[in-house]
Amino acid sequence: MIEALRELARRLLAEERVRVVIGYGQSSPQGPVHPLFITRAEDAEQLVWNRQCFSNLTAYLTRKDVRALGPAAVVVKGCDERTITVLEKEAQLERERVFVVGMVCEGMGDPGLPKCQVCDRHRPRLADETLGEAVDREVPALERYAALEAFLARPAEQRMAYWQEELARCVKCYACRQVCPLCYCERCIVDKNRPAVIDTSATLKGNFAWHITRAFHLAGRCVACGECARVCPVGIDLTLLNQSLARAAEEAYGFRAGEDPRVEPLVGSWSPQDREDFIR
Amino acid sequence: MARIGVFVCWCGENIARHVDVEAVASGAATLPGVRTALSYKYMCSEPGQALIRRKIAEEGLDAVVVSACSPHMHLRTFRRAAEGAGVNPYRVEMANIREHCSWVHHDRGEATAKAADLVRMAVAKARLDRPLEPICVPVARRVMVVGGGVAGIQAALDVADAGHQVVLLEREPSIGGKMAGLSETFPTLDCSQCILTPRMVEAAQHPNITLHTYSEVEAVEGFVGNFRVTVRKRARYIDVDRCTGCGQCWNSCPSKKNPSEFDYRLGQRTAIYIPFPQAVPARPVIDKDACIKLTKGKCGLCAKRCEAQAVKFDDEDRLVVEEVGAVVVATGYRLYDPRTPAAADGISGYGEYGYGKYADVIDSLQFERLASASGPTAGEIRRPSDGAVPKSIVFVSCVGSRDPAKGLSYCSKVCCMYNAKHAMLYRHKVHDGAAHVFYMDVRAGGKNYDEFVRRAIEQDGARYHRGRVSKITEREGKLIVRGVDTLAGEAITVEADMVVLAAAIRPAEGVERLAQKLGVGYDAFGFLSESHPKLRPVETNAAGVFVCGACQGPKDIPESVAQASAAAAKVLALFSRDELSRDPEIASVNELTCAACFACERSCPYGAVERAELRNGRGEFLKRTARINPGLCMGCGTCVAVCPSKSVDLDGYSETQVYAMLKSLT
Amino acid sequence: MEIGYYPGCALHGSSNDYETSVRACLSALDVGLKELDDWLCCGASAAHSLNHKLSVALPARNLALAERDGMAELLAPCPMCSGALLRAKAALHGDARLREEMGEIIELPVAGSAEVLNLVQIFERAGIERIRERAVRTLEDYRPACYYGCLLTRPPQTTRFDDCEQPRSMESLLSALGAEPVDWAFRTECCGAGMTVAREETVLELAHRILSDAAARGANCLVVACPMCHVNLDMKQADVARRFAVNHQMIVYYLSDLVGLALGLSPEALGVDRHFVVR
Amino acid sequence: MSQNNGFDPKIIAYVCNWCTYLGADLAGTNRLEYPASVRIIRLPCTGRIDFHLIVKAFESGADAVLVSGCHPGDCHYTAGNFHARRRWTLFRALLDVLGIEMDRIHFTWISAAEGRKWQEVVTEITEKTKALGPYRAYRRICEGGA
Repeated sequence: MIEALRELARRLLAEERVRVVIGYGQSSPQGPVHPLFITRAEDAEQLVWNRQCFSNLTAYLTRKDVRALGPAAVVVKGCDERTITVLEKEAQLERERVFVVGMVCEGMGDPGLPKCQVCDRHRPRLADETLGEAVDREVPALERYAALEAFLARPAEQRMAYWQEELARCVKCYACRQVCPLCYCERCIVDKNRPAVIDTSATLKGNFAWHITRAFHLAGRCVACGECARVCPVGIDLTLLNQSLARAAEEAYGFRAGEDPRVEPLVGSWSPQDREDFIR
Repeated sequence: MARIGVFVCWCGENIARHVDVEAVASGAATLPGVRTALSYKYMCSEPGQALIRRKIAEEGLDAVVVSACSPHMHLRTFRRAAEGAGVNPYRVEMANIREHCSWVHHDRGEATAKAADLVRMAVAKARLDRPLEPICVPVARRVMVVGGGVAGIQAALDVADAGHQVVLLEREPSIGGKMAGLSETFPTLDCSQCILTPRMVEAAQHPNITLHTYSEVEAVEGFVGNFRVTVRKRARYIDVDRCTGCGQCWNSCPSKKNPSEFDYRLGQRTAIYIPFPQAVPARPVIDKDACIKLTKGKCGLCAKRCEAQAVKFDDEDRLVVEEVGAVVVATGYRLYDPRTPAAADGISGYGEYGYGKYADVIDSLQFERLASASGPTAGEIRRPSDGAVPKSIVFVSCVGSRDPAKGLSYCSKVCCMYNAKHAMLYRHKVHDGAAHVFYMDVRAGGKNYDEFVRRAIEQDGARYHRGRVSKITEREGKLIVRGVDTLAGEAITVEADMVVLAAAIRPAEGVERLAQKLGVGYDAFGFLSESHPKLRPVETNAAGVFVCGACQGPKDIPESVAQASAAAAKVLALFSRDELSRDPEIASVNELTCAACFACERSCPYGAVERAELRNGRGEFLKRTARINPGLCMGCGTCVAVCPSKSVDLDGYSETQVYAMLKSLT
Repeated sequence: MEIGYYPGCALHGSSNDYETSVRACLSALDVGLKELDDWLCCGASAAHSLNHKLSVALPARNLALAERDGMAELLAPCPMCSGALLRAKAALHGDARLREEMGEIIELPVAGSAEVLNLVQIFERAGIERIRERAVRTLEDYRPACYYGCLLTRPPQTTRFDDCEQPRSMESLLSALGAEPVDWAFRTECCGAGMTVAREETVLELAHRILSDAAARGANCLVVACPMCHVNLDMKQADVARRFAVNHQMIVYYLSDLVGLALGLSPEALGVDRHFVVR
Repeated sequence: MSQNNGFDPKIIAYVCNWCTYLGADLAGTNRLEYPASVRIIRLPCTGRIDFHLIVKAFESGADAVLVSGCHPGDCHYTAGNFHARRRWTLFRALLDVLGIEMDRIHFTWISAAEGRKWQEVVTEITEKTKALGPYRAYRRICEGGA
């Protein structure tokens, strides 16, 4: 697969289909895998593909400096590729200007990340070219949301206590925001003043406000790449928050973010039949 | 710092009984930004307003809080009063200490405490009110009327007679609408064409009316006072300016056996045709699917015969842009097709009535053509199957109407009257014929209407059966109509030669698409929604768009005409001004921070958000941004709620203001 | 394939010829019937007029049995039964409290998940094309008047089967097998079976009308999918003859009879010889 | 509960201008008494009521929040409440996982004609909030340090 990937990158650059290939690189065999931006065909050798290719590279597609390079190719996993759909729906990229290289993925990390254990998209579906062989299995929603389910089984006071403890540790480094491919606002709401919407200090109050905002801004958008939680330096499990919204979207509207390019974004559309059992 | 005056009203005893107004006023006086606070017995009275004006002048106030009743009651009053003394009207706030306080809380301590809170919130908001100016937009004094039936013609003539330009749009080749095909009209039995055709000619010849027939609305941009409507003029294959309407072409056309739309398929027409002899304009169109030249490349007889050389086989659809200040929708109705489900819930239509299966089961508009002197039988009642004169006819009411099980729950309103008329016309023409009417109720509300129905029954011998028809079958050339007479309590069977179904009235085909283009709401059945069912019956929630006639709900001719004149009056009121001023409490985008995700665009009920580009002074592209068209924004604020970077705000209800109100309570 | 089977009282009693026919015909199509163990009367004829809860509980128990035995589909050849089962299903669906209450009454958990099918639907499930391929003889001599009766398609909100007033499904099936169904007026009229005892006069008149119209349209047999219709229209022909002096001699087939004949089964194997009017 | 006897809950109500605000007006016109616990913030439409406002209300010490607007199909702006309904459905899921007490957030449709419903709703949520007591958990969040 690595050779096929390198060959494809070489071809895309040589034929000038794209100006940059966004993939994974590794400075030494044991070193960490990092994002790699290849602009010359001869550098394609540096691309790697292994179980350490965690990051969701689509985050770079909306960066100004990357856009300035011209049409891009991006290497995606089944989980990442959904981002492309969301970005396109939100007018953040023109699909035809991006060449999507899909990598069949058996899971990242060793042992696999929790998201990989319940993955039902080993094989990308929306890519322009997909490398590798794999068969997807259906994973029932129950299984995909098992961790959330287990957490929700605790009483509300315990959940609140859990978050008070967890969020007290947040240092507001905003790594969760920086790594998120869908946090592309030029000025994040947290940086807004007059009026300030969110208390910017790393107090419990500010941290709650921030994490509620971060999660809800991804309602109907989060593709569950899980990068926010993976990069959190103090290890807060943000996927629980993201999952609660994803499950609500799936249960109430049969909606999974980025799955179907024909479906309009969840927030901003409506149906008279939308459920409202909580409204008196 | 703001200079705010707080004016606490007693409303006589209404407020003062349960709220210590003096305490509220003295408490308010200590709030930041408040220069003066006082109470008065009746703030809305002239002396009360004078007091406000005097204090504004004395204290140099720049904002006012009136602590009194509901803003829905008197905000406008106090805004005017303050404006009179030089305070921007959008810097006037009200604290509702009557409806929301003294009238509902009778514990004086609690009520006074709440009133103080409400004043605190209003003061916090007033401190942050920006002075706003009403949005002024110029008005194009030109109206487009969509639909050239009797309602559209009436509205067009009314506006045109008042001296303004009108663009009258009609989808069919001729104006006249459904009324042009009717035989005689209830309750006077005067001839429909005799009263309508002069109006059609008048509309066509009116110097202020531009007519587009065979045309539809393609797209609508803009807003009240400034609409740009793109009209698709369908290819007619005739140069209308050259054509003299002599008739050589349609008289020579060899393709003669095409079902006539105007006769609802009971008659036939040529491929090049005018829909009916009195058509306006009296210019033919070519049916491109029936024309031998256009389908097979041969023939062209009409072109050879045309001395004016008006036939253009290479004609194409054309798009024309019309700039208008207002739009009147008068797209009328069509009849429900009894064969089809009325709603998409899988419940079938009235297949059991055999419409479309038995040639002699027809709908009521088809019967109008049979009864019309200009119709396919020249006004003789002859049944479609064999041309025989039917000796008995069954008229079935409420086919589709008032039947929630089949999907249409409403009453079509005009069927009771035309059933009586049909029975009457039939009996006048076929003296020994039997006219049976099956009905649920006879609804004959209207001037001389009930008398008319009585006449049908008592003088003309129509036989009325109160009950519904269950099934229509055919046996030996007779239609066997089985139904029930609920008054007699028995099942009855009538052997009929012909059956006329009073199919429900539905809005015209495609009206939903038009409504979406115009931003007008419509109900579950597709009827357009008026702003208020009683007080604003011809206005819609899209400013500058008005409705009249059956597109808004089932209606007869007098009602449609009355509504059309009402719509015209509303248009004229709009045109009586040079500029329109609109409430400026609308949304605006901080274009520098907008991330151009266009969540606002997707959420805006009015299509007021546009995709724009931000450029610098030299015209170089900087970034993309959402932009709000102030002409279209109605100020709901949905965009504010969905904007992730909070780059949109709403004047009058800004983020800062809401937060300040919350803070004032801590 | 194998599906659940709810015979109902009629098929185990007065209309056992119907059961013979259904079983023989379906077995020729390799459709196995697994009879619901411990089924009881669905209460369709009387329960609703006595006690509403009873009218839900009786069919609900049968549905619960089907669920217990893992039957996703349940054939109820009698339209009164399938109607009662479908009504209960609709009531249970989306009403958690009722499901709970019923569960207590019948002492079995019930969700109402099994799909209830009438006889026509079973043939559609088996595939008209497949049936045609298996047919060994054509039905070209048959000009049936397909009679749906009042219950098979009604109420449409519950049955969700064919066009309620103008059904075509039996005609489609039989035409595919070579028969020439007639177009006639009484497809969905009531035959009066429910009043056989109470008002025989009415019943005879209704039956006479149905038989007369079928004959007038050139039908040489009637086809039904309801034990009540069959018993009424078949058995009463003698009485109709006495009352109206017309001896119709119209053979009344079950739908499964004709399909079975096309598949090469003998009339005896299908129980056709046990009808009152025979060829 | 005895410790709640002296407790006057603070309830913030975000209501739309065209239905619920007028419904509350009507309650006044009809002199329908109810507890003086609610402070109304009038906004044009439920479409404008976003999740920040709910969070902010709790941050400013609310013991409960009420959000109310026009019934579906009656929105003055045709669809604002439909947009709002979808957002609230999702937002509730998030609040739930966070362990926010869902009994303190109320959503209703109250039309301009439903003065009585306004009275009932305010009375009911006041009673409910009284029984729950002050929202100490959120106060702790607001007072909690880094």
